Amino acid sequence: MQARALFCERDERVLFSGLDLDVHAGELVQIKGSNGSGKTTLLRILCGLNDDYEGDIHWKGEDLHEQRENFFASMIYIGHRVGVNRILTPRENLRWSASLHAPVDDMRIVAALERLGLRAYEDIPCRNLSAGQTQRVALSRLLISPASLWILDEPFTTLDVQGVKNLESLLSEHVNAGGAIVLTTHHALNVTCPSRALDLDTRRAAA
Amino acid sequence: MPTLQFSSLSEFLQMGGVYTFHIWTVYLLFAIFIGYNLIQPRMARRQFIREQKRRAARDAELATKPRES
Amino acid sequence: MNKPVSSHAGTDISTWQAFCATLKRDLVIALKRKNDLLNPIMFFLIVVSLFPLGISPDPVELSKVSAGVVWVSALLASMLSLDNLYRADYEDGSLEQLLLSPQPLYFLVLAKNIAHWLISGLPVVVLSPLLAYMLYLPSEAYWTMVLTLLIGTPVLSLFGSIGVALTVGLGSRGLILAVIVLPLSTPVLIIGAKAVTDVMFGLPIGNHFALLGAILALALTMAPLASSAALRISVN
Amino acid sequence: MWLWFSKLGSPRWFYELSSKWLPWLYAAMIVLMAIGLFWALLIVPEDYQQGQTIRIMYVHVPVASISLACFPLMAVAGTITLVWKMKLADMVAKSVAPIGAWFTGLALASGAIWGDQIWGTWWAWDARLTSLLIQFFLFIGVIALRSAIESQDAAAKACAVLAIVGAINVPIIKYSVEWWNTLHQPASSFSMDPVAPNPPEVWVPLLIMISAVYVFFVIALILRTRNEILQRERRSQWVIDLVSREKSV
Repeated sequence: MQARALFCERDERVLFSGLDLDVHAGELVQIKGSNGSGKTTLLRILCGLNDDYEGDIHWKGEDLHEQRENFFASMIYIGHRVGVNRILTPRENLRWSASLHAPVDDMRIVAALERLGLRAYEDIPCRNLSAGQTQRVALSRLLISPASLWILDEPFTTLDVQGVKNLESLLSEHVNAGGAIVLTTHHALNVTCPSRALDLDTRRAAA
Repeated sequence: MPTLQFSSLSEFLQMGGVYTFHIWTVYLLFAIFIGYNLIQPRMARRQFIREQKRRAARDAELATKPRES
Repeated sequence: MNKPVSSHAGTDISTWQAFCATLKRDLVIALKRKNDLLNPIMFFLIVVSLFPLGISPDPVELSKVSAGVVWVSALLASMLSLDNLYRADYEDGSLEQLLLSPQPLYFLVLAKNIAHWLISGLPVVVLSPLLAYMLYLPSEAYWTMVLTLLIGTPVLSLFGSIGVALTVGLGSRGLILAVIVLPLSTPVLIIGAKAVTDVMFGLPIGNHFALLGAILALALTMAPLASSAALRISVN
Repeated sequence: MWLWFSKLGSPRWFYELSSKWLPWLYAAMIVLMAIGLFWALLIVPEDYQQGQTIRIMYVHVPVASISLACFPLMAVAGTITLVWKMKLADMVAKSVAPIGAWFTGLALASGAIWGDQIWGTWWAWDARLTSLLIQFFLFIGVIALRSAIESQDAAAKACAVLAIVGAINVPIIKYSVEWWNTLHQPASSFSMDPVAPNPPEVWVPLLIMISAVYVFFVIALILRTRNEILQRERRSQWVIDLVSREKSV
C-alpha cells in the first residue's frame, strides 16, 4: 500500500499534509504521536472509512477507489470501538464478522478464541465480559480472517500483561508470514519482526 | 394609458369591499417576504464584516505586543 | 473449509451468506432483548386505544375513522422502533465492520431493514385485525387492511432507515428522525388508508394496490442505496 | 470544458461575478415588479366569479411555481456536492433551503387566503395546498438536519442525500395527494392554473409577475450564497482584504 501526499484538515486545523507512507508485505509500521495528532484519523483514512482527505492511496499498484472489494477483502480494521455487540456471545459475534469477509466454520472460531485465552467464554453474552476480554474477542477476528493487512488502532489498551505478550507474538507471526500491519500504540512495542515507526509529531515539527 | 379599474384611492383601498382584508394581507405578506429576504442577508453581511474587523484588530494587537508565556 | 475470498463465483455465494448472517444476527439480537420486541406492539395498542377515548365510543363514528387510525398508528409504531436500527451498532463499532465488508453494502443494509421490518412491521400487521375489530371496522375491509399494511410497512421501514442512517451520528435524533421520515411516508399512508375506506364503500381498489406495489418496488431499490450513502457519511 | 467547470466552482470567482451582476439584477427586479404590481393591482379587470380576489393569484401562482423549483434545484446542487465535491454547490444548496421554505410558506399562506373565499374556511385540504404543506415539512427537515450536524462537510453530504431522496418523493407526494383529494371533492370550480382559460389581459401581467419573482429568487439566493462564501472563506486572504477594504460599519 502506497499513500502519497496525504492532506487532512479537521475543524480548521491541519492534521498532516504531504504525508507519504509505504507499507510493504512483511513489515510492521507503528504510527506514533501525541493525543490529537491525527493518528486515528490517518488510520481511518488508510482503511477507507474516512474519505475527507486529499492525496491518493494505491493498493497493490492500483488506485484504492477502483478496487474497494479486493482491498476490503484483504484488510481488517479494529478501532477504538472494537465492534463487539454486547448482547451477542463471542461465538455469534465472530461468526457474523467472519461472514462479512469469508465465512469460516465453528472449529476455527473456537480455536481463535482459545488462542486468545477465552476458552470457556465462547457462549457468555459479551456484556458480562471485561473490557480486556471484549478486546480479545475483537482481536480473535484477526485469526479467522484471510486479511493480509491489519490496521489496528491502539489494540493493546485494556489488555493485561499476558494479553500484551500474546498479541505481540501474534503480530510477529503475521508479519513474518508475509502480512503487513499498521498500528498505533503508546507502549514500547517489542516484536520479533521488521518494524519501523512514523511519528506524526516530529513530522509536523520538521515540516 | 389603459383604463384604471379604480376611480379613486379610497375605492382602490376598499378593493371591492368584500375581500379587502384578504387581498391586502396577501400583499402585506408578499412585501414582508421580499423585504426580509433582501434585507436579512445584507444585515448578516454587515454583522460578519463587523466581527471580522474586530477579530483582525484583536489579532493585530496580539501580534504587536508578544504575550508573556 | 475456508471459502476462497476473491474468486468471482465465491463472492456471489458469500454475498448471500453475508446477507443471511446479518439477517440472522439482527433477529438474534432482537430475540435476546425481549422488550424490544414488545415495544412496537404495545405502542401500537396504546395509540389505537387512545383514539376512541379522543373521538367517541359510538360504533358508527369509530368505524368511519378506523382505517385511518390503524394506519397512522402503524406508521408511528414502525417509526418508534427505527431508532435502534443502527444506533447500537454505531456505538459498539459493528457499523464500521459492516461498512468495511467486501460484500456490497446494499445487501447488508437490506438485510438489516428486513430484520427491522420482521421485528416491528410484521407484528403490527398481524395484530391489526384485532384492533380493527376494536374500532368496529366493517368485516369486509379486514383483508384489505392487512394486505395494505403488509405492503406498506416495509416501505415505512425502508424510508425510515434512510432517516435514521442520516441521523445516527447525532445526539438529539428523535425529533429530526420524525421531521425527515414522516413527510416521506405520506404517500403510503394516503394510499393505504384510502384503500381500506374505499373497500368499505364498495369501490374498486385495484389501482390502490398497484400504486402501493410501485412505491414498494421504488423503496426496495432506492432506499438501501440512499441508506448506504448516508451511513458512509455518518460514520465518516 | 473541465477548466471552466472547476473555475466556476471557485467561490471567489462566483463572489466577484455576482458583485458585477447584482446591480443589474436589482434593476431588472424593480422594473418588472413595478410593472407587474401596477398592472395586477390597478388594471386587471374584476373577475366575474371571484371579484377582486383574483389579484391574490398574482402573488400565489408565481411564488408557488418557484417553490416547486426549489427542491429539484437543491437536489441538483446536492448531487454536484456529492459527485464532484464542489464547495460552492454545497453553499448554494445550503442557501436554497431557507429560501425554499420561505417560498413554500408564502405560497401556503396566499393559497389558503385565496381559497378562503371559495371554501369559506381558512384551511381546506385542497390537493395543491396539502402537497405544498408536505413540501414545507420536507424543507424544515433539511434545515433541521443541516443545523443538527456540526461538521460542515458531513452536514453537506447528509443534506445532499436527503435533498435527493426528497426530490424523488415530491412528485410522488404531489400525485398521491391530488389522487387522494380529487376523488373526495369535485375539482374546485375555478381553476387555479390561470394561463389556459383566461384572456391575455389576465395572464400577461402574471407572466411579468412570475419573472419578477423569479429575478427576486435569484437575487435572494445570490445574497445568501455570498454570505455563505464569506463565512467559509473567512480565513483566506481575499476575504481578509475585502474586510479591510470595507468601511467600518
